[in-house]
Amino acid sequence: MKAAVIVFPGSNCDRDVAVALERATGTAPAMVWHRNTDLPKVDLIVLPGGFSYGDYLRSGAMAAHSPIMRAVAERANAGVAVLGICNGFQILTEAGLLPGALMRNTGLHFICRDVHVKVENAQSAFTSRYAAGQVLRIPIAHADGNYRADAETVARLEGEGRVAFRYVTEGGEAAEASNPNGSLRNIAGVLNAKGNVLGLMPHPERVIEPALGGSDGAAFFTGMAEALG
Amino acid sequence: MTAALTLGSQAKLAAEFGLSTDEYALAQQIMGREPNVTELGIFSVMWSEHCSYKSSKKYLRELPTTAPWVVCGPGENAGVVDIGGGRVAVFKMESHNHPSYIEPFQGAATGVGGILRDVFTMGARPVANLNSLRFGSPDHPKTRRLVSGVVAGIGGYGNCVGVPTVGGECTFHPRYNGNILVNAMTVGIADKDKIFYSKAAGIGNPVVYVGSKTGRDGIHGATMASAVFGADAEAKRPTVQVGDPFTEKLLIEACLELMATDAIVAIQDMGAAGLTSSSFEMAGKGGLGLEMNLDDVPQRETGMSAYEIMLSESQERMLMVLHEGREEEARRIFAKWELDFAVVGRLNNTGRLVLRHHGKIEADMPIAPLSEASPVYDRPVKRTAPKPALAAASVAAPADYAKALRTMLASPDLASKRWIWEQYDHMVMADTIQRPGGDAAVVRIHGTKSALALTADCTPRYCEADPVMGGRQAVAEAWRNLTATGARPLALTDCLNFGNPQRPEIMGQFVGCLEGIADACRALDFPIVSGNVSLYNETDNVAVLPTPSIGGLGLLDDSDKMATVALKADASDLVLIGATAGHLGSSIFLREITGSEAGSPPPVDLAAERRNGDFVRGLITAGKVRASHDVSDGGLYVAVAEMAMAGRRGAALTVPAGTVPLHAWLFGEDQARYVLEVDPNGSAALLESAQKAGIPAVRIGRTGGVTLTVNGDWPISVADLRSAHEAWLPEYMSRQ
Amino acid sequence: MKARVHITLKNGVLDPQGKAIANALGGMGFAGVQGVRQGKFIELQIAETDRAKAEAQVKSMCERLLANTVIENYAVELVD
Amino acid sequence: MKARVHITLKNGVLDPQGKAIANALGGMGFAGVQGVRQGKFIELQIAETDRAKAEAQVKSMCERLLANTVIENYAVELVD
Ligand SMILES: Nc1ncnc2c1ncn2[C@@H]1O[C@H](COP(=O)(O)OP(=O)(O)O)[C@@H](O)[C@H]1O
Ligand SMILES: [Mg+2]
Repeated sequence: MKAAVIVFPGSNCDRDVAVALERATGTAPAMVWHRNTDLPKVDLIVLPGGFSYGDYLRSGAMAAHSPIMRAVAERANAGVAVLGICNGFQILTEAGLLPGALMRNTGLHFICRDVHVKVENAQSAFTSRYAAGQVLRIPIAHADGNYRADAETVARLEGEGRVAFRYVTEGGEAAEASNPNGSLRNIAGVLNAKGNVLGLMPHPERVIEPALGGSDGAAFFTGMAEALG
Repeated sequence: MTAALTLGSQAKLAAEFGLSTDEYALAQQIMGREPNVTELGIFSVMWSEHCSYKSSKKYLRELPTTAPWVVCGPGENAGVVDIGGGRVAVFKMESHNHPSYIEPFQGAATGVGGILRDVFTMGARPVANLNSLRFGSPDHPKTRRLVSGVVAGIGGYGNCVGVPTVGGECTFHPRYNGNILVNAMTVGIADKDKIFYSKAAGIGNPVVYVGSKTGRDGIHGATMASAVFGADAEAKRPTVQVGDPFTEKLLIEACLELMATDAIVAIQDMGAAGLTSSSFEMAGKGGLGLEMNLDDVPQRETGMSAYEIMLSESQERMLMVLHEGREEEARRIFAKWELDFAVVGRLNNTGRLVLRHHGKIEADMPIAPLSEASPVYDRPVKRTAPKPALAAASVAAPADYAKALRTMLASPDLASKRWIWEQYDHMVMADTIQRPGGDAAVVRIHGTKSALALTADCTPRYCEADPVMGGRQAVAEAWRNLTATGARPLALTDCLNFGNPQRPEIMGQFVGCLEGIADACRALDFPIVSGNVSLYNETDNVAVLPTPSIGGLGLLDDSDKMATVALKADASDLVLIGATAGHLGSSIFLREITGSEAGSPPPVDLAAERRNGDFVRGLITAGKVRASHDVSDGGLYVAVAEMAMAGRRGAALTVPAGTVPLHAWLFGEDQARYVLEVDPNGSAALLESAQKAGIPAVRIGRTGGVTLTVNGDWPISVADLRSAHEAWLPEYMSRQ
Repeated sequence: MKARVHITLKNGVLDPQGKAIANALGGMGFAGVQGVRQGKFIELQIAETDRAKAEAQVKSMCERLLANTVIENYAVELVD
Repeated sequence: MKARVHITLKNGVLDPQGKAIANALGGMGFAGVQGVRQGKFIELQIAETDRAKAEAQVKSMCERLLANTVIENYAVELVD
């Protein structure tokens, strides 16, 4: 699998995700500066976490208009896998590549801690190494992760199996107490209609080896490497 | 504007600028004439306590600052130590107390921004932040808002720049009601052969300004007399500095990108006193002169005077000297990162600083005499008489030990600070292998097996009761916290927060603490490589507790051998290393359970610290330890409870025969102690080896179950302790 | 020319900040706070001097960047 | 009664958000953006029906919570 990681001004998990990709595939991804207008030929495009443009105005809003995003949208429409983690998820919603919006956490604070998420859709290229219903422990680190969409959109997401991850208790229950940020229906990650674009708030790249406090994120990357060739 | 001033008003202005009569006379002498407003402003900031260290210099000189692994000690932007593999760690701690009290969010945020710049200025990529916070009484009406703002500000800045905030401390005391302390520390990593310094060199080389534009931010407030600056007061009033972490992130990346070339001769961040101190320091260190054209300084506001441009404390700015001819290459990099870049001057051999503005010379002053003549004061010192010792027998035992423990764990100083660190991204960069909550945070050196252990410590109540002992203890505790993870302590940075040095009693505290710090540094081979002094933390004659914050850095060669505080298994033995005398003076037990702050602090036997610590580190490195924790605030009972809570399992303590009174054994804060969880099959051998080495060591219990007991009595559920310990801060913060 | 832009959450979109402010005000003893909505207020100085063109320009800025029309409404006002 | 509150940064106070928005607009091809300042806009529904009292109440809310008067100005407007 060949991957590209887009670097926006203010990205700060670009190196972390590159490390995780290289560990899973043996090859370092191409790091692509946001001002480029074209992308190398790749199987996966990653929009990393961080604070693109300082999260000023709205998280992800300015990055969504970066020159590179036109090329990203073209590839996404052509079926290339696109993954947005945290700020990358926010950018994908702002760019209209994923439905909904990520608003301020209900507690208003930035939250950095491990949460449990359930793999709701294990069919996608991103989640193929997980079993449906599997509960993972993965950290979140965000102030704007409160997923919102209108009722119709949410119904469609649920109906089409496009809710990829949900915040749950350790036992796998989507309870209010297990919802760290107020997201509708505990949604932690969503897929686009074709299933080739995924956005999620948790950071799988932060838990890829026991030394980091967990390795539940490792299969995310090995799974993609396998599924995307 | 200045022409209208009479000589008399110039002297008055000097006084308003904070220059004493003698200092003003000296300034006139150095200039050989009456300094103008801009020049006076420069004198006042260069000779301010903050830039000149005039009250503290005499004593700072006495601190141990060298070791074979120290690459650069105090005097540069940050200290540098060798961490092997061709790499160095660059680190420093700095205060932002007053600005954080005025505007907690921005004050704390810009504090983080400032210390980050000190580190990446030297060519290091910042890899970790820590913070040491002191607030007033939780009951004080301002405290909650201050905590909330400071924590949000630290997180807001550090999270955005993408540097993990991995540790710190946070305590409360009424003596900080009118003066909170916000000390921020940054640690960076650089290649040993690519360290950047601030000494300018090369006549004719361009002096370059990069980063954000200059505005009227933070110009020494008290000096802005409207009589001097005319009627346009609103527009000219100095404004609070607002941090722009996004720009800082770009500045980090742009500077590191340029540093990968060999275009830079010298570089210095614009911190306190902005362009003034950075230009004086760079030219001064190189023994050169410098002429700048202030029209070329990027400005955010219109109509700024030379005085304002020179004294502005706008954030996210750097000054560099480039090799002649490399300007375009550098400009391209800063343009890529969308940052301002301007050649503002050139080096010359005159030894003078000349400033042009709107075609006029606004300042022309000699550099070396001004820096070298900066006043040094030998202020009167009244040594603190240590509080008298307090016999354990004179302190009443609690009716219910377990209840006392629970109360203590839920008291403001011992309560979990999770509410704070969860607002900090402590995992970004994906090398945090020991998260907040333990003795020291551990951050892997990227791509290697080795790791840095980091901690911030100080026990101000000890420093108040006996400055010398308190100074020793602060260093010893930092050293111990590093050791408890298995790390070899390398060096420390300090941030010395005290009251008004013009009061002999305050100087007494300062001198006492420094003496203790120096003793400990020497005994533990733990030199000071950088630091900061913050004086005048005092309101209406109430000074803060003497608070010399210590930031410690240690090295783990093999991070797989790292120890943590969490109990790992049932049926392990618990072993206490170090002697227990049952010292209750100035303890948390005394304060929280009996309401007294009496008594001398526990004595710190530095030889015992070293012996015991080296022994514990040896055991950890040899893989003989399942969990380890040092004993500090709250004593042994609290230490074991912390291990139990972290490991979510119980322990049965058995009090060794013939010891001190039970409450003194449980709650005494004797130093140089560690609790270790070890394999029961290895504990006998371990105790034997301790005995051979002359290390006090004793078995004090066994792990397992879900409760904590003492001699089979006082059962208390670990889950219950945990919820009390975790609840205090979030509950306090959610109250209106 | 100067433009003033108000950006507000659409009806029915939950406003975590507004809700938190309302709670805090209640807790501080302000009685009778029935609802709070927090929006943004952006002032722009633009070179365009023709009112109609300026308005069109600022509306386009809102559509493309300043507002997220999935959840927000905007209103543009020109000053002198 | 409804109150509208505008909270803006004081003159001279750095506005990192405004600066970034101005740059982004420029990058998107909007020419002639000379300056952007971002503020907050808060709408409150309050029970008080007396105008003078309502105004005093909202001003007090601004002083105590809504605005950070060290760096921000506020303006209160009552609607109907
Ligand atoms: N302000 C803070 N920021 C980050 N972490 C903090 C802060 N205050 C406390 N902590 C963390 O809480 C834990 C306990 O702190 P403390 O009681 O000071 O430890 P110790 O007694 O070992 O020095 C440590 O891991 C520390 O890093
Ligand atoms: Mg400790």
